[in-house]
Amino acid sequence: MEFGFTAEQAELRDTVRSFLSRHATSARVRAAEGFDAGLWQRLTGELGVAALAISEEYGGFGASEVEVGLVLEEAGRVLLPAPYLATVTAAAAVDGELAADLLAGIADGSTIATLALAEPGVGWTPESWTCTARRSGDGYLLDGVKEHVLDGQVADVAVVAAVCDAEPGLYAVRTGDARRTGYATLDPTRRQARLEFTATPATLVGRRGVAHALDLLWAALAVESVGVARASLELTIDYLKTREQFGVPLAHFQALRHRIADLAVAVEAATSSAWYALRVAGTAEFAVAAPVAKLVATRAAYAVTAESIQLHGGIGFTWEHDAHLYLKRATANQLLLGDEVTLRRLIATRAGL
Amino acid sequence: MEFGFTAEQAELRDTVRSFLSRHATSARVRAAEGFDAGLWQRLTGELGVAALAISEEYGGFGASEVEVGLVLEEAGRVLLPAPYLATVTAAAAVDGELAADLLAGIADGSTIATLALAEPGVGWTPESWTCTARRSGDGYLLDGVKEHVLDGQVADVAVVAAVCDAEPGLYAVRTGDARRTGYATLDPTRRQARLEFTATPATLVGRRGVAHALDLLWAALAVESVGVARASLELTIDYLKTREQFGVPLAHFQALRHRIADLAVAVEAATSSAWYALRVAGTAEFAVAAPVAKLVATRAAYAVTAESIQLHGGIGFTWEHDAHLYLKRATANQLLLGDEVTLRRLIATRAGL
Amino acid sequence: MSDADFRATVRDWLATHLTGEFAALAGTGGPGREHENIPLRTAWERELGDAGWIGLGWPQANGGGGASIAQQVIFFEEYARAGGPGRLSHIGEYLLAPTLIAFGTEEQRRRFLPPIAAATEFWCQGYSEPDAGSDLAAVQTRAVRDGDVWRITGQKVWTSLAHIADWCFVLARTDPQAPKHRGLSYLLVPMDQPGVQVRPITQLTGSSEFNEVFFDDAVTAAENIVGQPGDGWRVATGTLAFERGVATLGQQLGFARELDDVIGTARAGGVHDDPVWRDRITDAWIGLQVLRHHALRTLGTPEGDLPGVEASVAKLLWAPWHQQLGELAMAVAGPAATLTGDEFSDIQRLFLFTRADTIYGGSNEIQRNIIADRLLGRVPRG
Amino acid sequence: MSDADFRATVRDWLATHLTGEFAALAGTGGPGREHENIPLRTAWERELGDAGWIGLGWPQANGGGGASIAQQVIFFEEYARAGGPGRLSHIGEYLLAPTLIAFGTEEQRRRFLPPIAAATEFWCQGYSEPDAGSDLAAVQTRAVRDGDVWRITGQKVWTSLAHIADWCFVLARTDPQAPKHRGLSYLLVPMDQPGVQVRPITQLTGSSEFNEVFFDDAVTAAENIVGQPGDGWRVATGTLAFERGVATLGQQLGFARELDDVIGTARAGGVHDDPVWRDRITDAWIGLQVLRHHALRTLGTPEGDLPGVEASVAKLLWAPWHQQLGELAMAVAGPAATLTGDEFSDIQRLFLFTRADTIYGGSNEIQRNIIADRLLGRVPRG
Repeated sequence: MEFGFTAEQAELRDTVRSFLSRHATSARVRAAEGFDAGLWQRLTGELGVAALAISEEYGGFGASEVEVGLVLEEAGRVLLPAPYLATVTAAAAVDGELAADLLAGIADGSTIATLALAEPGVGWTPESWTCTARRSGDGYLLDGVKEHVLDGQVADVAVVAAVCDAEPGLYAVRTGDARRTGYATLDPTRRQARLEFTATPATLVGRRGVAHALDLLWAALAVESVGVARASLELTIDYLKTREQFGVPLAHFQALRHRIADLAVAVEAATSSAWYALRVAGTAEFAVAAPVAKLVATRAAYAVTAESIQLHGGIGFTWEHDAHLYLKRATANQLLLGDEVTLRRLIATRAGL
Repeated sequence: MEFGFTAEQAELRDTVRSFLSRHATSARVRAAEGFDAGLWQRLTGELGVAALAISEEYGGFGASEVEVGLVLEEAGRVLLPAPYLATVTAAAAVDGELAADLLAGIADGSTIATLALAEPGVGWTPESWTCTARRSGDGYLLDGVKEHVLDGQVADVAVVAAVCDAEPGLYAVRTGDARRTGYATLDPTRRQARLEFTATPATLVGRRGVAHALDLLWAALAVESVGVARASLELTIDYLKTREQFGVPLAHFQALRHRIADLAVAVEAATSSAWYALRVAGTAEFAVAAPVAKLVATRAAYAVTAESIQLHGGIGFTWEHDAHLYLKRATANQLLLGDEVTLRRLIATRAGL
Repeated sequence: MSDADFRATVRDWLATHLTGEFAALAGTGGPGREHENIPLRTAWERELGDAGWIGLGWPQANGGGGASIAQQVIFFEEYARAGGPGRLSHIGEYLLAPTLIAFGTEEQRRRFLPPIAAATEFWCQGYSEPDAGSDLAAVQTRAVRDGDVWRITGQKVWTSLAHIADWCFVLARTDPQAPKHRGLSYLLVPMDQPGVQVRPITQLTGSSEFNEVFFDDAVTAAENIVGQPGDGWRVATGTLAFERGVATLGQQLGFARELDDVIGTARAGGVHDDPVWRDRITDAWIGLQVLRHHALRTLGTPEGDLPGVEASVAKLLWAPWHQQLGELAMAVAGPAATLTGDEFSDIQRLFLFTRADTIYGGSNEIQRNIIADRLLGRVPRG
Repeated sequence: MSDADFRATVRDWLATHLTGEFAALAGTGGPGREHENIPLRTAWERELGDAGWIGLGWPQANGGGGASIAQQVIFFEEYARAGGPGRLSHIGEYLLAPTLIAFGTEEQRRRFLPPIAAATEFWCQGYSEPDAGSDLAAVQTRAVRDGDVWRITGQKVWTSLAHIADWCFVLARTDPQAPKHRGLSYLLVPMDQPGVQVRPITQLTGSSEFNEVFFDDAVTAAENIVGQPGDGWRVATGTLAFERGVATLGQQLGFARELDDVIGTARAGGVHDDPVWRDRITDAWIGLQVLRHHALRTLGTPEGDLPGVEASVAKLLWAPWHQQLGELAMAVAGPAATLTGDEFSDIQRLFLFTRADTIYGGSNEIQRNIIADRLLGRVPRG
């Protein structure tokens, strides 16, 4: 198995990082309230990041999950207020031959998509989902309610998990046709929405089923969380190097040094697990590697961002400092898409423990 | 509620500590293989520690659990290879009017007693115990097997939990009348035995039931574990003050200083919980306070003794250093009489959570 | 009066007084909500003061109630049970007053204790500074004696309730030449003067309990110094120790209510039926018992004894426990905890606000330093 | 050869050779049992060496097998699956040989690599010292050049397999005047000489894998130095880094077997049906996956690159994980784990022996120092 990056991949990362460091500034991220349309336009237009993993026949670049992962990690670093994770996981979840138009729209940047999986009260337990699809002419009609739809307030198309004739599948719906309720969120850099469907027109776009879509979201969230953790750790390290107490930089205090070391170890481990999941995305191993990565990476990101506030002391508790934005994203990433206990139970089952 | 100690109590502690520091030396503890008969004789004879809480009418001093607790903590500090905990918990579990002879024997130092509660395979789950007593003339006959009997290899009398006519009770048996198998143990300073009864003659000595006996053992083990933890922490602190690395004493390294501080906090908390349990031994609160104390104090003792080996570095891993003796006692105290998960479940039930 | 009678008295009083307009105060003003509803809570403090509940535990010779520890605990228990709002006079009552009783002059006690007991003067604490972090000895605020007054210049942070306080007890450097711990003095400074500016700090909760306080040539009378010039470290460290004590038990009643809410959330969400979550919730409950056991044991230390590291032990017990309760609360609430309405839910506020518990009033790191100094000897920092 | 063919080859070889007298070796000699059964394990090493399995991953130019990383992993997997005993030649194969390949002279490679590959010479590592703890730079063992030889005096500890080793690679101070990191040299010293005494250390397990080694005017030829005098720190640090790598994956297969035993114990005791224990066991299993993911990712670093802090990261991942596995094993075994027969059970041995994992080969604290130095810059210790 190959874990290194090609020169082209490294260049892509540099390009995205450089672009985001210039444009996705703290001030702009804070002002965006979860969606910066201009940023999104340039990311998808100039940089074409939404097209990376989409096959060339639908107007994409035909690259792999690895390229998408590189962008996701960078997006995590700046808490990108744009629906990148939502759009690329939706694109990855659908079947090309069923969703050519959707993929073309995503590739050219004209369509924002998102996965709509969870339902109110039952969260990410596919067996409990009750959303249904029924045939109507050439297409389908959808009924049900989806909750915690990431970036649902700005998505053009939702890819919805629903059951038709006892067969689970993924259905594309124009969000304009659904009843949409945007939420304020703990993490102000990524909003969520509720979508309600009442005989809403839909198109079948995925037969591989919802479990794979959930795995994709887990892996994507893991890689993004690695970016969140790395940026937060760097922010903290910079602070410790400059801030003095008792007349010396905080970076001289061994107790703090050792905690930084432990956090760095956690981030390294999270990086390994998140990228391992991406690398096995096409194999049977993915069904275990993806929830493991989600658990490990969001746990590391939470540990780093929470400790970041502690290590920043008073300033880390203020609104004006970015430390809390990282904590809030890490917290949301940990709480969304299944808590640790649920994930461990699922992993035990899938791994036959 | 009073938590302080009277002048007499403080003097008792000083006397016992002074005696043990002179006589229960590391060399002697190691040589004892779990029982130093000479030490026990002087403790019960000269110091009369087994008689402390026994009522004056049975030849005791009529003191309280507090005095016993002080001795238990001191016993923990030196890993006393003598059946003090076993004997005093057995004495506390029985009803005076049923067990006058037993108590008199304990008080005058002629009888070593121990509680025999657990059974093979089911541990400390009273509902699963199957030992039975049946009437026979003036007394009873016992059938069944008891496991993990503390100091069972040297006890003269075992106070056994058994069921007679669907009524649980405590029965005194001469261990000479039972089939006794001594075990080698992970903790070489306290042995255990298996006792097997086949129509073994027994006397009813307790009607208050087995739950109270278990509570007593938990509280006693908690207080003893506080002593284990305190001695191990002191040993570690002394080492850090004298041992140098990078040209300065280890005690100067902030990362180690902070860990010592955290351990000290855990020991303080354990002390509070263990002594709280002792102070409420006569009240309804005891049923919750005792398992809480057992859980908290044995956890703290484990944390301290395990970290002690780490902080001692290589020397802490050797047979010749005492660090491992503390770890082994702390480990045994944690594993015996119910693990954390079982205790939490029981506490939740008893506290109505 | 027997403890039972005392309890009945407290309960009756609360039942008859926490009514009418004050009924709206129930449950407000706690941690993370200290900014709420100040005018009505001020009136409520006066009500408490009029009835003699403020200064309940002070010696009677100092105008206090001379109540036993048991009675003080009972007052806290009943106050919490009745849903009494977060207190505004507690900084004066529990931090300044014991300091004056221990270190102040008779004149100072006569001047300052009665208005605290009457809730006609509120206090705030001027210790932490932006460049000193949790390190009191690094305080840079300066005070110079100028005839009949001290002139104070500097900046304080983490100053809760500064915007309503009439007075501030300020740790200031009066001898820049002396060793760091020696050159400090403990001054009582009126807030209502041109030289004092209060600026609220917007916290990660979006609300503002804490303030920055700027002293720019602020003045206070020469006699408003507690102890001698240069005694500030000793006096201030004594005051920090007073933060624990009986008030701890009151705080724990608040914790118990929060834990009840967490359990309620777990029950409502079905999580409580899950043995793994039940195990964790039970562990949190056990942690709270330990806090209580510990508070009861340390309360048994003799009066007048100024505890050294025990305050640090207590802080390292409660602050991480409380912070973990916030994390447990979020986990138990699950994905719903990622959504907010117009404002944060109680659980989100608990989670966010407890991030500060391990920082203010002496961070975990400072507390560990203090304990290590005691156990391993002092060494140079860094 | 395809990986599948290679796997079949390894498997066939093991199936046909780990038989007869060698069958008794299955499962022996692992951590905590390194002292067992030395004569038969020595014969087994020769068997491995004759078949070319030792030095599988060395370049062919150095007499190695030139196997790919994938093939080396396959060998470890199959070896573990077959229950192959703990290795005796691994210190030479995985620690010394890569050092000689990176830093040694062609003469040294020709002299020392073939006997390692043939299992006719075993090695031990002379780094740790009683007064240096984990701090290599504090090494006090001295070596002085005396004509054609180095004369070495000092004491080493944690020296596993010293009692069977023919050679020891020793870190010794050759220039007492130089700064601590600069004055060290990396010497290859024969064990069979009057100046070398080996004393086993009785560990808390009661057994003795580790030794103290005393050098009292021991000698080695002048040319038996790797790198230049004063290069010792750089060479030794490079060797520590080699401890990870492919060998890590082999180690993890041992961990997996231990975890299987823990799960087996949990099933036998009924504990596995308890959701709380299942949750913990699953977390341990996940931790092992992470170790594997991490090893695979870091294996991807280019050949010849001498990693700095990555060895420390790997150690801080596996050592605490393994130690916690020992604790979990005891907890799962329950009270029965407090009883022993004539010797400790596998679970008790795992528990006790893993206490050393976080100490030897660079303690947790040293590894954290190394990582912090990289991330936060070096500062004076203490």
